[in-house]
Amino acid sequence: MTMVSTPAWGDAQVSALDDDEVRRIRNDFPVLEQEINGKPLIYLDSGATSQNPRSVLEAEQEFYEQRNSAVHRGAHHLAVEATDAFEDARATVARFVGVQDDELVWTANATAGLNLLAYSFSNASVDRAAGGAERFALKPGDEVLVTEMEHHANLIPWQELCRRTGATLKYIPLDDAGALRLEEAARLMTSRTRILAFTHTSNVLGNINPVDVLVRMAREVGALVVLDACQSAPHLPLDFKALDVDFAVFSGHKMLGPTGIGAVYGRRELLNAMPPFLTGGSMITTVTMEEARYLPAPQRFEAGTPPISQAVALAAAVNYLSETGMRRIALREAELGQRLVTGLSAIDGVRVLGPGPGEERTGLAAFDVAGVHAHDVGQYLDNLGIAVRVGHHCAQPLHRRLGLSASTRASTYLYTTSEEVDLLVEAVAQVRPYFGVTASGAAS
Amino acid sequence: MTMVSTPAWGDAQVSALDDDEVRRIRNDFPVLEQEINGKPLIYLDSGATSQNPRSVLEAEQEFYEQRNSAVHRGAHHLAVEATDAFEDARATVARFVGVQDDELVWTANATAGLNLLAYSFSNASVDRAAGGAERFALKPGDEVLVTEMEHHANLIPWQELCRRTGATLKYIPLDDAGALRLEEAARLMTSRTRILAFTHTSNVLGNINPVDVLVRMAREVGALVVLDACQSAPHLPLDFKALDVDFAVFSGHKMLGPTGIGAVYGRRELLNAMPPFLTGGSMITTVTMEEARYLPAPQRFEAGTPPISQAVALAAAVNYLSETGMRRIALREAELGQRLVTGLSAIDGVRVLGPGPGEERTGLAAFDVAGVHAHDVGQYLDNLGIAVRVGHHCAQPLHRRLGLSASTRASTYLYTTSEEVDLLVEAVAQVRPYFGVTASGAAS
Amino acid sequence: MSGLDSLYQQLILEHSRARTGADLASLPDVATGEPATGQGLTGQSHQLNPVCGDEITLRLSLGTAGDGQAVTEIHWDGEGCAISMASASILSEMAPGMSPLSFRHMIDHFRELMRSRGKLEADEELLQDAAALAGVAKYPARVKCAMLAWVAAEDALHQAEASQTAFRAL
Amino acid sequence: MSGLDSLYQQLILEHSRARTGADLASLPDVATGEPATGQGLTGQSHQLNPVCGDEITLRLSLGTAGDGQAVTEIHWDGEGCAISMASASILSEMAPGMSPLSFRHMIDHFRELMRSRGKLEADEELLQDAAALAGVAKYPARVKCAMLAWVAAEDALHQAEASQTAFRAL
Ligand SMILES: Cc1ncc(COP(=O)(O)O)c(C=O)c1O
Ligand SMILES: Cc1ncc(COP(=O)(O)O)c(C=O)c1O
Ligand code: FES
Ligand code: FES
Repeated sequence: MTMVSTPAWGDAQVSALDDDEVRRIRNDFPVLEQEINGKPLIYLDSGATSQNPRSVLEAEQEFYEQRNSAVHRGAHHLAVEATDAFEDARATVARFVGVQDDELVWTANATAGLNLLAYSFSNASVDRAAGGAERFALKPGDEVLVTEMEHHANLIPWQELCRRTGATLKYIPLDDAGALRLEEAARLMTSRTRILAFTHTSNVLGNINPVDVLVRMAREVGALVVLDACQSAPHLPLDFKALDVDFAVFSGHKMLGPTGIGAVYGRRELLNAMPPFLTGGSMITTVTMEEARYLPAPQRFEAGTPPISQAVALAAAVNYLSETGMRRIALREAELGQRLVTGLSAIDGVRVLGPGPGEERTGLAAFDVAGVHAHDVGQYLDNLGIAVRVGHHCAQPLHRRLGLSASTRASTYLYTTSEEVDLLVEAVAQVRPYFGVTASGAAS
Repeated sequence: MTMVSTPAWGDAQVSALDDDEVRRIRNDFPVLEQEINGKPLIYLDSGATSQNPRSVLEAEQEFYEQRNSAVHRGAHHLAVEATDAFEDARATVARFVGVQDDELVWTANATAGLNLLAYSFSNASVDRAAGGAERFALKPGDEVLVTEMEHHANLIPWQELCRRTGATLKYIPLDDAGALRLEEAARLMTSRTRILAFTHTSNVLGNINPVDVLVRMAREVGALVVLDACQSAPHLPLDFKALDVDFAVFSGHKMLGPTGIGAVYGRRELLNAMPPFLTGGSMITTVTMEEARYLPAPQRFEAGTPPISQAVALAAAVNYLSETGMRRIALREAELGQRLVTGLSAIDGVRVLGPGPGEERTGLAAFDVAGVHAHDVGQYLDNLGIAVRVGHHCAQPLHRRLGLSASTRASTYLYTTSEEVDLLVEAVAQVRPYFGVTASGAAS
Repeated sequence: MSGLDSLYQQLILEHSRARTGADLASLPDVATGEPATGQGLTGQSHQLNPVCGDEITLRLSLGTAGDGQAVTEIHWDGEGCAISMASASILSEMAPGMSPLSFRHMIDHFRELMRSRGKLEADEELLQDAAALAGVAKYPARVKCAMLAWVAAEDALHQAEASQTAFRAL
Repeated sequence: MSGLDSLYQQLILEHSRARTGADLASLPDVATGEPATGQGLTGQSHQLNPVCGDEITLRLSLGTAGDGQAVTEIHWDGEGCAISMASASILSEMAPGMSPLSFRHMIDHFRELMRSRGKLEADEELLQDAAALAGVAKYPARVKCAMLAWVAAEDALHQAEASQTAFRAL
């Protein structure tokens, strides 16, 4: 395991955000000023959805008040301004993840992005093989490879794709600590493997998967690589070109942006060879009652009125992140992640999932409290104003693998203070006593 | 043709909004205060996207500043509040169109809604027949019936569904005036017809299709009825139950709401029998590495993080519409529609598409200016601060049927004044002289 | 009592650990609805809480009591939070001896109470120990927890009665 | 000149109606690239403006002029707005006699000008009548209109040259 002292994206020149800066950052987030049950809100659920700085809310408001219009299809003034704002937003977000403008497709969320890929491949398998889409077609004997730690969004679309095409879904299993068993990955990656889809960082374990190793394996067998960057795009400096993946998806609401928007990155030549997914207006060249011809990417995949104001707001969000500095954010969160795992692991009866203290992890930690159900843990914390997530976090197979059905997850972001982490740890230490569970894990 | 004096949704008790009220309403719409080229903006492109009243922007802002959180999956305070706001929004919008809460599925836009239906039927055709989804499965010999006036969003998804399943796409043709040829509809509707999909009101013609007649025909042959309500939900009082359709779709951004949200109505028993479309988190009960089991509707169709703040904002939008009164809005727009068609038809060389003066029409009118390309018409109008839409309006087959490749469309809404319509008409009268086209249609 | 303490009353925490009736897994399988000799009818129901994925399987037996029928026993198997476990335990303790009519009546009241968002008062006479669950109503996200066993019991009762009708119809 | 009048200059409106070279439909088909006896080479291109759906088909002929080659004629067929029609007409009028090099040079400058959002000045010597289209640059939605014929001509030139190479290689 990589030790936290040398994270892959680290840089000697850059230091982590410090608590003073974080306190200044917090002033930009109106929602954090709130009290819950008379106690200041401690928001530790950014892994589910992040909060929005004022600049993001203002960008959206400004758009609606000054240039709201449909895009691409209009010649009038507002339409031109809206189109400019929309395409500038695409360029901004594309730059943020190191890709070209026309390689970034807007979707409703990351889930829709993964479905876009799976359905496009599915369509290629039905009747598009003529149009250069053969390379995406799946048939019985072909395999799609995922991992046992995937979020349902990066699992079920592939299950369904396999059902529709007769291909087989395989998965890279985890060891007891929740890490990918890379020797198994090597064994599973064969000439039958057509697609490898995996998450960059798990939304439960907080680990960082070895993208380079997995991409190399996939390249050797000629498989397409799909990266679920939902939990990395908000938290780590990213460059999809440098990571050398074929596709990647992420969601706006997890990276200071609004709900209702996500994105798919795809290598240009791939996107333009893939059959469309959603069809309708704004993605065609010519339509007769009999058939339609389609525009190149990104329009090819953006049927209907897109999430215009959401794109504008998401651009404001990534500008906020860039100005703060993704490396500094990542270093800061690595520190908070260590603080979490160290503090929580020290509590009697608490088991933190994923990497242990000193091992590389992101700024989140999911844990089990022996003898207390996760929903009761969450309820106890909520009473103290601490917002955490409880449940399977859309990763049932992962929890099953670790012998659990649910866990409690605390996830940080650039606005999280060290004191908040400490208050969480203190509170968790009170949970078992409150519910009358003895140190041994049995009920008292 | 129905005469405008007795619109189907008319009501002796209720009067149209008048100009004074419209002027008051305009104060609620910040974007309308703008000037374009030193002239007050005249926004006649609401058919593409509508503007937002302050209450809608505030609802969204308030949500982000006070209770932004992921929904359904969280036990903490903010999550509970966000879930409440989100589900209350669903109830509000469901009531607005006369359906039950669990019969309304959120989508990214109307296009995504129509694709949801087409792909769910497509999935039913592949391998779901076992699970009670037989009734949605299509096979060679089956037919899907649309009309020649459909928006691409209600045409291409059905073309693609037919390609995937081997079914045949048929269409109800139009007469030279652009009206549905109902005698042809009767002939085309046979026991092979499995789905009838048509638009309530055309986004180009401004006509209102006879839903009752078409539904009756479809019921006789046992076809499912899909209504594209994109242009009716914003402008007419609607009750999908009373219209007796099986499914209907609409988009938020055309009805004072934000982009990034639309909805599908489906009868409960149908939605719950249909296979899912998008898969991922929040729509499952149990997931293993091998397979997933799905929740009932609406969750079954809402994979991933939904458009939460957009739903809240859309609820504020329909509240604004309800408070103003949908009947009054519809009556007002019928008046504006008449004013448009009467004024424009009187101009030499201008041909209005769809119903003529005195015939029932909504508040929009698309027209052709002989000898001047629609984009030049639009440019001329834009110079005067008048925002109209030019092009095929995502209805290429309709334009082709009428012998055109493009048209210019002026579309009104509850904030449009009579003077704005008059200014448009005056301006259009200047177009041919400006471009040096003589009365006969030839260049001078 | 703080908000949290009114949710997790001492009685609830105790039941969540003691779990009366949580012995279904150790009982022999019963062919549902088949009336054993001289014995009552049995219905079984499996319910899932979609919010958390927790499940319960509950078996309810119906026997004769005086002129009419009465619930004789409830056994269940399940995992879940303190609220759901306590709720199943309390219900299993209370149900035996109740007529189907009053059992349903109690479930209806409980459901109404749970959905009231704290606006209804618990009928303590009717609900007895289950009145301790009244605090849940103020936590909408936890209402399904409290209801889980009750929905299962309602369904199991229905199954038991249906099998009876089926049996009579033979 | 008002914004609109600088977009629709008199010269443009005239060209949009006169349409020099808009006679392709009435010409006989040419097997693209096959050099007619003693004549030059021909390339043809079809371009679509995705914004509006308007299309143009343009044929360009290349002949010898002095030591080198020169565009000899341009014919086209298409429907579109005044900008696109005028642009095709002006180009057809200007192109004959230009060497491939200077023709490309002119197209490059025109493209740069169009994309400049009004920030570049037109090189009037280079663009001649086409400088009248400079106003389009301030209307991003119309830039594709002005470019349509030029993109087609660039592609047609490329086709013509490619066919020449192919012919020589025979
Ligand atoms: C009749 C009709 N159907 C469908 C649509 C598609 O709506 P959206 O682009 O919001 O998906 C529109 C709007 O453009 C429309 O007018
Ligand atoms: C790793 C991962 N993948 C996918 C998703 C799905 O994202 P969304 O719900 O925004 O579509 C999430 C977030 O829930 C996630 O954490
Ligand atoms: S959290 Fe699962 S039943 Fe309460
Ligand atoms: S509008 Fe079509 S080319 Fe100008």
